[in-house]
Amino acid sequence: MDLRINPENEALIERARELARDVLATCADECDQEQRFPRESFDALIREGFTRLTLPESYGGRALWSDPVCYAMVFHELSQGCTNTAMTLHMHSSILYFLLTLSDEEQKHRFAEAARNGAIFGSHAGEAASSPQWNRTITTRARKEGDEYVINGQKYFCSMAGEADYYVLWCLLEGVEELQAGLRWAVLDKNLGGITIPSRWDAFAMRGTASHSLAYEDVRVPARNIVGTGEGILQPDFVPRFGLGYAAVYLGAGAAALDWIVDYALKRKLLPDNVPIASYPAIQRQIGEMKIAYETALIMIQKAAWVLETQGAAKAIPFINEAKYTASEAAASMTEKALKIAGGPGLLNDKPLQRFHRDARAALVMPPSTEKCLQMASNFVLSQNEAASIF
Amino acid sequence: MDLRINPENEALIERARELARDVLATCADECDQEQRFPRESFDALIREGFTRLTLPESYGGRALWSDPVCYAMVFHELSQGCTNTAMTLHMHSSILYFLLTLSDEEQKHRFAEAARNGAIFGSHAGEAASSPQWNRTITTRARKEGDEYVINGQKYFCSMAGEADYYVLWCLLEGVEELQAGLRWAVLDKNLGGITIPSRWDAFAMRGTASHSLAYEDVRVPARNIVGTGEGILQPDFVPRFGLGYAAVYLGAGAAALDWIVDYALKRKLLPDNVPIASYPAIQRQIGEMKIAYETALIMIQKAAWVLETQGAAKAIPFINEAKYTASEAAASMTEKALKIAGGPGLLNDKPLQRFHRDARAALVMPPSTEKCLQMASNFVLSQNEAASIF
Amino acid sequence: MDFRINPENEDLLERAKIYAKEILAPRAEKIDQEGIFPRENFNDLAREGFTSLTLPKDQGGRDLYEDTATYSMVLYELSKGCTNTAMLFHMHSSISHVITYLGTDEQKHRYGEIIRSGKIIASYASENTSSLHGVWRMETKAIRDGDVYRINGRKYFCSMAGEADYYVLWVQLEDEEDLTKSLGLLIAPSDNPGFKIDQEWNSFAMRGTVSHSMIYDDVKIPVEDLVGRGGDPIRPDVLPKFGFGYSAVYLGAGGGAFDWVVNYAQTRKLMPDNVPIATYPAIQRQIGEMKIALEGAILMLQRAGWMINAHGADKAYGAINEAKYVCAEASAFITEKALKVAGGPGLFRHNPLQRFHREARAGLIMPPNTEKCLELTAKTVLEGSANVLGS
Amino acid sequence: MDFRINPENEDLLERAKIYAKEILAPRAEKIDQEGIFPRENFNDLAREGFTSLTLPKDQGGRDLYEDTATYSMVLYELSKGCTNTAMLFHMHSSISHVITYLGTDEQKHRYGEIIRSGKIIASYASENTSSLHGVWRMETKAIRDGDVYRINGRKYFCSMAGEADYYVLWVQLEDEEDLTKSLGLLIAPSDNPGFKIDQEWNSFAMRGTVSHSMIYDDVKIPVEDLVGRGGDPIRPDVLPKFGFGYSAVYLGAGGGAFDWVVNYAQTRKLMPDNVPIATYPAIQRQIGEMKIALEGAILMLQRAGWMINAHGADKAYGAINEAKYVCAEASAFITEKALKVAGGPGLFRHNPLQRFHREARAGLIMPPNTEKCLELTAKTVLEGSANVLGS
Repeated sequence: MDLRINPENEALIERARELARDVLATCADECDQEQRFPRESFDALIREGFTRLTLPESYGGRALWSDPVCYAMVFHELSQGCTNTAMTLHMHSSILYFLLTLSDEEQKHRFAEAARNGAIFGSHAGEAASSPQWNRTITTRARKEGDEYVINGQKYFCSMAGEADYYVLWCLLEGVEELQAGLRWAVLDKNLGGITIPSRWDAFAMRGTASHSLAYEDVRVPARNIVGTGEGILQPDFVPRFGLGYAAVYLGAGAAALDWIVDYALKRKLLPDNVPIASYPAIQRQIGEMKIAYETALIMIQKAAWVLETQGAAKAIPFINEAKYTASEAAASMTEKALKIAGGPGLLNDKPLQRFHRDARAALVMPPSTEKCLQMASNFVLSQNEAASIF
Repeated sequence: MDLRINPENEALIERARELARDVLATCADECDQEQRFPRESFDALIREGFTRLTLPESYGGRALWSDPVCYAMVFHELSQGCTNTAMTLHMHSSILYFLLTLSDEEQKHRFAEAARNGAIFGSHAGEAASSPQWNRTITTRARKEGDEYVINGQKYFCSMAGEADYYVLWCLLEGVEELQAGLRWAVLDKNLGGITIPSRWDAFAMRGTASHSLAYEDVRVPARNIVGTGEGILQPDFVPRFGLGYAAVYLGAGAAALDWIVDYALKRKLLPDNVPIASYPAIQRQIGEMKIAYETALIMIQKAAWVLETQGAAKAIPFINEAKYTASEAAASMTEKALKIAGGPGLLNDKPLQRFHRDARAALVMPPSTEKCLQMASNFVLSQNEAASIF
Repeated sequence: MDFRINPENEDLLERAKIYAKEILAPRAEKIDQEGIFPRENFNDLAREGFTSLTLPKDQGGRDLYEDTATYSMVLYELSKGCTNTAMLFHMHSSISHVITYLGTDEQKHRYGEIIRSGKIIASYASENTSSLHGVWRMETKAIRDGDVYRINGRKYFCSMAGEADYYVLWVQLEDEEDLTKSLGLLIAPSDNPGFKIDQEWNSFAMRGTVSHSMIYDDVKIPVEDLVGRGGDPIRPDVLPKFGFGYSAVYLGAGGGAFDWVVNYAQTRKLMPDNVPIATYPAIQRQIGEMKIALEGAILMLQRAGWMINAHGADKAYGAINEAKYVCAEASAFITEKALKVAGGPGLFRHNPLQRFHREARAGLIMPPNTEKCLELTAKTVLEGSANVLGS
Repeated sequence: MDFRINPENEDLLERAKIYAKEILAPRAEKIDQEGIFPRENFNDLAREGFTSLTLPKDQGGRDLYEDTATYSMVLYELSKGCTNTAMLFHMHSSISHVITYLGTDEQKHRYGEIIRSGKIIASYASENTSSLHGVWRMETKAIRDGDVYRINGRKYFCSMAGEADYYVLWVQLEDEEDLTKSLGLLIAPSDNPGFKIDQEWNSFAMRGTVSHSMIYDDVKIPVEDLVGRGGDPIRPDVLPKFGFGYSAVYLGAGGGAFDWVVNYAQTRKLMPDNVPIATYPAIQRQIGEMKIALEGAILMLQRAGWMINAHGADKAYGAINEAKYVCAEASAFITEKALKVAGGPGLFRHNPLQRFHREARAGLIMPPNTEKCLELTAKTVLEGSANVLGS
């Protein structure tokens, strides 16, 4: 057993921590309040090479998904500055990695070059919600016409809608029902005709992710921008990587709340005691609970990442699922406790605590939700079916 | 709104409290450790008239089920002395009330006289466990032969098996499948031939209830000891009364733990502080949680009892169900907290705390179980079916 | 025992339900999002006579504080429509009551007329927060200068600041440090030139209460506007009544969320199942938990309300604290569960669920907070009573 | 990062699983019910060489404290068979390690031989309990008298009292109050005539540890049986190791309950459904919760174990406390859930479930208890570190 972080990437985690503190955190509240995409944070991340983290080294990247523990830690650090930035960068980074995995040579060069030039890729898979007992269905269709495909459909919870340079769309070839056969990715320039935003993301959590709905009506995309095969896209490697990142990002809201409240508890004094509230046993008890919840969630994320690296995605799914559950519940309980400790001042919008608290609520419901996680954890135990799918 | 207890029966509650403290509590630990029926407590209760509480006044009783709030409070008080005594007396008292309700005149006189002479009646309904989605099935059969009935079947969790003077058995007339048509009570002298105990109650909770399994093989009972009709027995009045008593009795384990730990916290001093641990904020916090859980459960029991009295059993079912859930969870959490506060000494068998803790575990699983209560509470809300049956 | 709402005031509960649904709910989103003071709601309630309910009957009121259980349920029902309006209503109504309870005949007459004319008397304000273990402190002093008191000081969380027609000032009279002799309650028109808003209320919860910080800059108030004598407002028979209403208001957030999510569960269908999610056992289990928590909290609320009238506010102090704890925790629990059941759509800003969720967080924090309630409850158990001044 | 058990010790884990199942589990019920010391189990483990595992390799051991993560998993696996035996095994093994770590060459040789011969060195004992906020105290003194120490005092919770072959004595050397200079650890054969059992251990949990109270009545021990120097046993690099193993032992109760209930759910069918209750969603949800809690606790355990070796026990102190909290709470949570899932049958004394449930309660209480763990964890967050002596 050796729980040290891979030293090669330690500096990257440290740099993420600095950027989170010095750049992301400085505009996070404003983006949240104004419900806008954290463009200035992204610009900084592009300059720092953080939008190229998951490109293969031969394409000018850091191949960071080859070290999932560090990947998770980098996004966990970023998220403590701004959950919105970390979440959307995670979507970009993961889909870029998948594109480079499944593309042909020409496509690889083209997408990698775009990324090197600062392009942002959004990953849009969300269809109308389906029952927890069922796998997802895909109703967005791609019809071939000459050397173009014509896309029709509607997607929900599309992060960076209107903000990413390219939308990577999960769609089915027309006339095929089986995902295995007909699933494709369409890589769409966001300015293509026929793309509209029928309803905007107006939520009380994760407000800066621009997760609007997107409607595609006869959107024409060149055939060379269609990527992958159904089997390739459905390989068990992809969806778990999204889940691991969610866990790392959402736990960031909890970690930020812990940092904030520790600082607060050390400084805040109530009359007439004139000692910091950190010295009250009832406060200590709650900070103790927060810290332990945090450490437990963090080690579960790291374990899941390690299983992903060493034993592959199929084996890692149950661990990622458990990590997502634990991280979400930890973030929710940590932010709730912090709010209780802070009292009235914690409610004020000029302090970030209420933002951490709200963002942690998205952790509970965003897929895989708490309920889905419990069901999957149970299925795994009761059936010993190690390859339980989370797609 | 008027939350005062009916003053007529206040003295009865007070007497129950005294008996619990002066008699029941003095042998409760011994009965628990030796896993034996609290005979000496019952003898005292017989002398005090507590086995006649639910007989109609015209038969020499107090007709206490006409005031369910006081009924619940009397059993709640008794249970703080000895949960086993309170639980088994509740079974006796309820079935005696039902017998006097459904019997013909001759039977009424006979059963009432037996009760006045100190006879104890056990109520045995438990069949093999059935799925939470289904109503109970009855496989015990009564076949008529001349002026006798021949009983065959097996019952589980039969409280006071081998201890009660009469077993009141829920059985189906042979050849009838519908409970509505064929359900009867057979009132069996415990010494009748053919009654055996195939497996003994050897549990870690409620050890003094003698809840053995009972097997009936060609047990012959005179026809005059067959009581009721299917419709009468299934009237919605009966089963809810059992449930209300369970809630009151189980909450007694929690109340006893609270009393014990308050006394302990006021006396126990740790070196080098030399002040009672009651002065530590972390202890106070937990005692506060216990007290509030207790009051909430108590008022829910009282509300349910009041609905039973004023609006009838059908309306009362959801309230009783919610009271059972709240009382069980309160008893479980109160005893767990008390154990944590007491530390090592609380584990010792010469102190009653560990007994309260174990008995509270039965609260969680004995019918209606926590899960069943949640399901019923939900069904009530989602369907607005006010007459949801708990049988 | 009788759990019924007093028949003479039953009509108020029915009317509160109707007003909540028809008047308050439709405006609640705008009030919350834009931080608007709910003046329009108040005017409508005034037109219905609701804002005079706590005046004496001979003053055109219903003397509703003589039936505090019903009063609390009126607050609860209004709050299910709009928590902010319910809070304003409570603040105004409890001052009306205190004038009735402590005021001179002249004051009763004069302020009664003001209240009946639809004016708002509200706005309590806090001093610098004092320690959990500390007692009440008051740095703002009123110094007698001929026919007026001259008042200087700074106050925090001044609800309704800049919006109420009359402000209520809690001050220390002269230089007497013992607040049980010197704490005075003064009423002044809000256009007094000495009132200055110091810092804007921009909060994530209870935004419509516009609880700005304020400075009293040589405010001059005629001596005849002192209500009661020094120390009266914090007498044990007076002070607890102010706090009690908060519990009802905050529980309303939980009640609103519960109603919303029950309706959601009954109507929401997920593909490809063609049945409401109310049929899923995992959803049912959670609805059951919410329902039982809500019922327990309502009963604890009514019990405390009844005790205020049956035994006096001083004797009811323990029950009031217990109700505050149970209501705040239940509301937080229910709104969190409801978010989980609703999934992604629950995060949307146009759904009232996330509003109820945020308002419930203020309930956890507003005094007495969770920790304080537990401490006070423990003291009633351990020491037999707790001081209403919180020491 | 590498979460694998060190390959060189993997065999131990496999063997521990086999021994737990084949040797320990069949005898666990009798040990628990009759409060029997598990001598027979120890002898069998000794025959397999397990009781020498923490001796140095050149002494016939495996130096297993050099791989504390594996050591903790060995404890965990043994405890799933019999918690009492695992506790004995840990006490014996950690003394073996301390002799190796602090002893002279002569002691290592002499005690090494004793240990290899299958003798038990165990029995720690507590002083009068000290306050949560107090530091370690020691009233039992060893006074040098020529070639021996003479020891008088009274000790509580002396595990293995009357049964171990050698006792371990924690005493204050001479009259030096500063325990960091004077706390001495002595080893003496249990047949020393000065040892007297003062009060019998009759507990509801951990009954096989026979933790009687004892009197040291002028016990004389040769000076060469002092291990290390005054203060050594509570050095920050030594003391935390004793406590760490408890976490693993108590988590084993949760692990045992989990395995039992999974098997139960997979096989138990309720009438009239003809499917295992594992198919009910409400059961699945709870199994999911248990599984995730167990995984988190195991990881926190392994993390603390790894830190002891990678950074030293003093640096690992925070992680050890966090592991204790998570393991104790997880074990309590899992055993309670398991009882609920099992229903009535879980209460039966011949089912191991109720035994695991009781053992887990000792886990909540044994030092450092829940409150102490939270306090210490808070101090590492708030002050950067916590003193291993608990102040």
